[in-house]
Amino acid sequence: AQDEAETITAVMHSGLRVLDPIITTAHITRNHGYMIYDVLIAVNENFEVQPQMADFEVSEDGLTYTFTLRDGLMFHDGEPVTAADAVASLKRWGERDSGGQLIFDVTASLEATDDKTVTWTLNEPFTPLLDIVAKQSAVPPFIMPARIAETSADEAITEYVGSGPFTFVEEEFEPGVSVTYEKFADYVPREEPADWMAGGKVVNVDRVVWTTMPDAQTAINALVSGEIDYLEQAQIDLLPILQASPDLTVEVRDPLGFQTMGRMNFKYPPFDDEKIRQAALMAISQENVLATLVGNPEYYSLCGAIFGCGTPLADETGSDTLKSGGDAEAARALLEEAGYDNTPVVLMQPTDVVTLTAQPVVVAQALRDAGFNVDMQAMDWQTLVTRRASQSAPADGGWNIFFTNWSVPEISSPLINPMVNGRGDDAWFGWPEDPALEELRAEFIAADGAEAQAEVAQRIQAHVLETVNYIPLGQYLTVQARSNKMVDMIQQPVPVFWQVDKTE
Amino acid sequence: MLFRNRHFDDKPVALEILGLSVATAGDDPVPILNAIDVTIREGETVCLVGESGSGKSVTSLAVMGLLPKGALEVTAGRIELEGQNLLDLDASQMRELRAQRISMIFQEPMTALNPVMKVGDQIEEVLDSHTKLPAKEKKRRVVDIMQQVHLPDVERIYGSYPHQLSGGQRQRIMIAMALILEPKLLIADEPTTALDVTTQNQVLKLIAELQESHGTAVLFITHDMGVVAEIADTVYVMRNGDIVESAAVETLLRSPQKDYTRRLLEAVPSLVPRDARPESWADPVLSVDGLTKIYDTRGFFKKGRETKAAQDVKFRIKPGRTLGIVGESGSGKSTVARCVMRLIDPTEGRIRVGQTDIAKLARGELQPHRKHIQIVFQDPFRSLNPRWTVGDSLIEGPLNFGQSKAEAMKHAAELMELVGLPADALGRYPHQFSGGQRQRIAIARAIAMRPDILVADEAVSALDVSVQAQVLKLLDELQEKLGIAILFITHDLRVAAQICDEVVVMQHGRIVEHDTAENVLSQPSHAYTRALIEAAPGRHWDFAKFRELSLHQTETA
Amino acid sequence: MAAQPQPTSAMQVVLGAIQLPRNWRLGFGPILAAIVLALIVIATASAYLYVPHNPMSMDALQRLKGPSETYWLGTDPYGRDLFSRVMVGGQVSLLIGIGAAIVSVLIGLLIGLVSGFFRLADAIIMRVMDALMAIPSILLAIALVALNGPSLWSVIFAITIPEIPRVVRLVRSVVLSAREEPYVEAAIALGSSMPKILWKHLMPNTLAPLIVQGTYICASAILTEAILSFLGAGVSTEIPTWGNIMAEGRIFFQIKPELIFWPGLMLSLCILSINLLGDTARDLLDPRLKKREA
Amino acid sequence: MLGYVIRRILAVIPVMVIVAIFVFLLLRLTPGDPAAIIAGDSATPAQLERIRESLGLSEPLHVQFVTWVGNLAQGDLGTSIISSQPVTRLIGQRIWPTLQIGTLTILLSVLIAVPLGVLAAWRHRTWIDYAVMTFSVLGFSIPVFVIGYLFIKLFAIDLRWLPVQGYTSPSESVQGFLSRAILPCLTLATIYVALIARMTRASLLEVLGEDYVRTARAKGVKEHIVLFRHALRNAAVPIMTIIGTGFALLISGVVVTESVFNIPGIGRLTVDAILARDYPVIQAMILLTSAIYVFVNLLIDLSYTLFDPRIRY
Ligand SMILES: Nc1ncnc2c1ncn2[C@@H]1O[C@H](COP(=O)(O)OP(=O)(O)OP(=O)(O)O)[C@@H](O)[C@H]1O
Ligand SMILES: Nc1ncnc2c1ncn2[C@@H]1O[C@H](COP(=O)(O)OP(=O)(O)OP(=O)(O)O)[C@@H](O)[C@H]1O
Ligand SMILES: [Mg+2]
Ligand SMILES: [Mg+2]
Repeated sequence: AQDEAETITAVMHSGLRVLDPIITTAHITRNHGYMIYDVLIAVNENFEVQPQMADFEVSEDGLTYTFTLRDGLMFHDGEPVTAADAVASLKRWGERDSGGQLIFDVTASLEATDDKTVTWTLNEPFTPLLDIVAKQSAVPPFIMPARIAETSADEAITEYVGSGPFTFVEEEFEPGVSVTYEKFADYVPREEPADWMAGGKVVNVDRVVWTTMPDAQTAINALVSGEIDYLEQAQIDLLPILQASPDLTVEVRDPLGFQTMGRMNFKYPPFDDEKIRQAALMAISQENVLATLVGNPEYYSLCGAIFGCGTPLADETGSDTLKSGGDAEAARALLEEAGYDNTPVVLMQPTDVVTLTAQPVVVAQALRDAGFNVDMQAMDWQTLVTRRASQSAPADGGWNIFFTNWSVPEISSPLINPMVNGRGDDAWFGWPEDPALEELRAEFIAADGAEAQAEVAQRIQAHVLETVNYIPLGQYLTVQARSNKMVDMIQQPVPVFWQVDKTE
Repeated sequence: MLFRNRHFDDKPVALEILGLSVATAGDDPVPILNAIDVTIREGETVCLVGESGSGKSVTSLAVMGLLPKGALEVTAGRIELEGQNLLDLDASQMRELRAQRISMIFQEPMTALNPVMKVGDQIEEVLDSHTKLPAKEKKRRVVDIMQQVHLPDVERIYGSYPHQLSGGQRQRIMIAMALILEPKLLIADEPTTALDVTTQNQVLKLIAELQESHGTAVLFITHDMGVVAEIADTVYVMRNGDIVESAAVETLLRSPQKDYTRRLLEAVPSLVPRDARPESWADPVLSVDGLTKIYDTRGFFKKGRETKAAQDVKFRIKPGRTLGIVGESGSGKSTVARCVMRLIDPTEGRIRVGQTDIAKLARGELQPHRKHIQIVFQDPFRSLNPRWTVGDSLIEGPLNFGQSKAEAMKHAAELMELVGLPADALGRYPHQFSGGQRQRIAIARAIAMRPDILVADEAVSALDVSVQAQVLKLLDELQEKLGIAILFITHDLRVAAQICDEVVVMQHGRIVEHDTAENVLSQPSHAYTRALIEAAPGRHWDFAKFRELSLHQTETA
Repeated sequence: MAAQPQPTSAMQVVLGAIQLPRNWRLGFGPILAAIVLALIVIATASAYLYVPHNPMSMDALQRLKGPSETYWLGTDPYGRDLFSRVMVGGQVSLLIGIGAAIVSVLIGLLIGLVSGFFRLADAIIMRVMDALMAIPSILLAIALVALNGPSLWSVIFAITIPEIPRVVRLVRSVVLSAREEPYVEAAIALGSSMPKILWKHLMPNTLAPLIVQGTYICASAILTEAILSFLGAGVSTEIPTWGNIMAEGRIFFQIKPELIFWPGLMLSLCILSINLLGDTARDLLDPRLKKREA
Repeated sequence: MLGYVIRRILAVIPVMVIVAIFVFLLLRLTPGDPAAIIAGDSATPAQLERIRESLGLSEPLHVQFVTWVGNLAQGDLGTSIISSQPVTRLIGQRIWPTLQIGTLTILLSVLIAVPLGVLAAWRHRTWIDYAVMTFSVLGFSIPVFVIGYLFIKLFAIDLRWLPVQGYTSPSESVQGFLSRAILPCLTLATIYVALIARMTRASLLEVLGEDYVRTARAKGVKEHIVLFRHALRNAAVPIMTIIGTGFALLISGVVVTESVFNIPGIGRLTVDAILARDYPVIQAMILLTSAIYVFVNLLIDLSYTLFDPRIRY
């Protein structure tokens, strides 16, 4: 009977290994979360907060938020969803998510006032609360049964029960290889049409199988030969193969895409010196990085905005050299002026992540051209993530610079952008000690209205690039490819499998 | 009856080889056989003799059509089996013929049988290949032929693997295999060389017996003149791919026509012991007492198994004298030699070299005593390091005992002369010498240490009789000049008779007889010794003198 | 036996040491292999003298271009000149091959001699070697590279470690059988010390099989490097090797097969020649084969 | 015989213990921190430390080792740090594709390689011999992933005879299994065939020079019987040995082939685990593959008695 069931086979960008959507920021786990869990509120295409599991209400003084669960919500184990489940889930999420932490810093109480009602009371107004709770990335507050949500936030959950539109087929789960979801028959979608993460999640297929193909080549071949239906991220250089096939549709999944960036270590020479950081920034050309990483200019754009081009707070102050191809001469001069003593720059290069192999190589060359002594050290990504947490000197297992990518919504505001944080050892890897930045952030939180926020954001942009807190290297789009049999797929950053249908 | 002295002139010819030439294949062929002629009549036994490499085996393989492909080729001549030229046959016709009309027994019964097949099946395979008998009948015939070759306990042996049989039994299986289809011609290429004398004797008798009853013609290849005297009707002598001489056996042995044949026969050692040398009153240089060696093959996990290779062995040797140890294979001769050399550690007993008992000395303490006692091994091809020049090998010992290199080299050059090799040979490598020359080098190396005792473990067994005679002579001369005592180990009574003053006979690790060479050979007191002597083929004939052995010794045998 | 030509004095030591066969009868194949290998070695070793571009310099706008007058074989995904990279890449690949062969042969020889000689050490050493053999070498290599970071030396190290037990076994078996040879016993009787016997009589016996083994290790090291690169644990892309050029190029297999083809061709030719030469050396040096041909 | 088997199995114990210690130490000395992998990009050092603690990674090494061995003795291979799945479950899911494809490869290789090797030895120094040898050297000289790609391009993309990738369990559909397994098996077999063919040829050549082969010919036995009944059986021991040691090659081939053809087997599981520093999985997998290797070679050792009656344990 399974053969006749309508199944979508999708190749995702990475293998699903961690099943706890709260404990990790990994996108694949977030996507998994959207399959089997539901959220209280969600954003639509215009980033407007919409009700999903719950309607919401904000008190006049902005101190009390009330969420009322809609009827018919049920977990996969048959139990109804209660306000207590939502409260436990939010609390666990609040311990892990940086945005959540900010809210809980000002929270007076979070309680289930009855079976259907969650009341969230603050000590002081916190305007972005709804935006943070509704955000689709990195860690959305997924609602799970209270007994599961009571697991410590540092330990992975071991039971995978949600109230989302799909159920997780545990017996068929092979970590890193494949995961199977089945339509949850008792899910009651909202009435409204689906709109990004908001609206009715109407499931039209019986099963969705995610598989991983470690080899991009294999995935492309499999799609061309009709063995799979969907490819979440197609290698852009290989698009011509896909485009040549009349049975396939190739499209950009999410108009914002990703920001790629480099981050320096503020603790050790040479990048403890602002001038030298500026010299580095000056040496780098976004075009070179992006062309190498992506290739086809249709799918990348130069962008100097730390909050991402295409977002409300976008501003490109200070990024001229980055966008105009770098200025090796000026960088050289600046280096000399700073008295650079040829201290080696330990540049970490991951070898096993396709979207991160080009940046280090291109930047290393640019830095060398500007007179830096670059010690590029290749390592696998896991060594890199371990090593970047090390505050030792570069010579003793520390580092000077590394690169990573962010989905643009994840960095689109000073509240959530992890790099924009000047709290020294408590800041993100690189640990800048920057009170001025902290002040600017406080100003942003306090700012009233979009215009005021934009103004502060613009000053943050200028400050970040001036002090070279980090180096935005531009934006690129990911391209999805699907069989033409798949229709009505929602276009958005998170690939979701409601609404989509499969024709024969 | 001394010889078989039968006549076959009236019998039809079974096999006739006419002008057969064989050469190596390839661009520049080297001739191996030069237009040889051989005739074998029904029921006749023709012996092909000659030194190693003379082309005996090549002749037999050519007849069988089994010359190694791509290496050797027939270039001229005919091989006629009952009038049919075998060289005209194609591969499958030739295959048909084998075992049906010609069969062959090979030298090494150890390796000539397939180790992973039951011997019964291997015999039966002949029937499978050439007949379509029902299974029962096949089995019956196999059992029958096995009985004919006097195999004991046929049912058990039928289902045994070769390694479960003794050498003699294996050779009987080979013979059974060869004769089961009653071929016209049996070729036997040194079928008894690997066997000890007693077994050899049985096998020879068996072949003769079967030949009688089946009327088979036999082409018998050997280099052992004793065997020739025992079984041949007609003898062909080969040298360098030529037939030098052929005649009826008695004619050939009594009045050889060609020089080469004479020399070949003269080199055959006589069973008559050498003339006794005067007793020596000097103190013994080597005295062995109560020597016992038990091989203990116990492993960490394996079950233990003990072999008593030597038990309570006792003898002494005086300077300038030669003591022989004889006995059949496995009797413990080499074990004694290796104990005396302290290459292995004796389990019990004393080994006095000069005044010191070296039996229990530790490896390190042994070193100074090494120079008194040296050894020459059987295999001249393996006893010199192929990567070292002869000079380096010769000075290895003296350098260990503190001689300067120049001095040792000078001495080595003298030694080369002593053993009859040119002094310039020092710079050459072992492979550039013949087997006999290598054995001389090995002897020179041992002598270079100026030892008191020289142990020779089968030192001439691997050599052709003529070379053997030279090496024996060399040892004799060296002993004369240097006054060394020699412990001479051999399984060949003829050799022992020629070189030893005293002979020790070993059986199952024990000494069963110990006396002067003359006494042991002429008045053996132990039944085992008598059996050994009796089994020696051609013992009635004194080859070197071309006449019967007229001494009284043979009568007592 | 006919008089043998004497080795000339200069070669004598070498020939004597490894006991090369006295009648070289090389076929067409091995000679061709030797020529090809020599060409590859010379061409890669001197690559910097003639390659038209710096193999590391990138031009993002020229990436994945087809063959042209400036870029003879086209460019790679970083816009680097493929021809220059392939030629220079041979240096590191060959270095890894030769390095791994030499290091593992030397270490294996040392351990093997000790093991073949000292009964007590033998038991322990062989257990450890068995354990090393049992661990799948590719997994061990990936783990070791992950441990040390994918530098050139750690790749050589990672390839070497799993090869050592094989060399040890080889050396040990040669030593064990050679010590039964009469000439070794004769040396004992002549009062030579054990270390001297070990070094002068036994060790030379291991050279010929070690040379053969060395060629195979060399070939398999070059291949292993390619596989490590494929699995994401190879040498950094900055330093070109045939392996990482192919590994980088593999996703472009359908649109730009040259990226795999050229380094693959060089690699395969090189390994093919090394293997052929190894086979020839083995055939020529194997005393058993020699015996049969005599 | 039974005694020998027991002794051999006992002898395996020290080997496996050394493997275990070796692997454990190797991993713990490896830079890389599973906690960082779990936590993802925006974790703070304090969070990392807490995760590390909950995983038991902050205990001293020997304590971790003792715990691990203790659990191992009870058949508990631990739980994957990354996916929180019991390692036994992961192995249970992943081992079948590998075993099936591995077995099929060995069968296929032996069926192809042995006749090839026999042919080459029989027709020694003819073009057949040279062709077989050239092929077998070639098999050693091309990286296995390149062979895989070539097969995909040829059979799956250009000719469209077979699927490009994936794995179907034979219990689901035998045909599906075969159609998906054939390319990976062929890819893996290339190197294995090369190995076995050349060993078959070499040991057969040796055996063909033996006296008993001459005896068989002298008996007038037909050539194919000489080759297969007399020669091949005597040559079997080195061939079996090479099949055993070649197993190591197979494992490294499997790791690559599983990536190229996207087969959810233990090869990929292990590589992923190494790259993710998923200690319990790596340890279990290396122990498991080592144990399989040792076990296969034990079986092969025991199989010698089938071929050679002289070998008695
Ligand atoms: N396969 C071969 N290729 C080349 N030459 C060979 C081959 N077989 C034998 N010969 C040569 O043919 C000659 C005769 O060899 P053959 O084996 O017939 O000697 P033989 O008289 O049987 O000696 P032995 O008493 O040692 O057995 C020798 O010089 C030998 O080197
Ligand atoms: N290393 C050993 N381990 C166990 N048993 C051995 C060993 N060497 C010899 N033997 C056994 O000791 C006995 C005597 O062997 P030895 O070699 O002394 O006999 P031999 O008289 O020299 O025989 P041959 O004439 O065949 O050389 C034989 O049964 C043999 O199997
Ligand atoms: Mg012969
Ligand atoms: Mg002996």
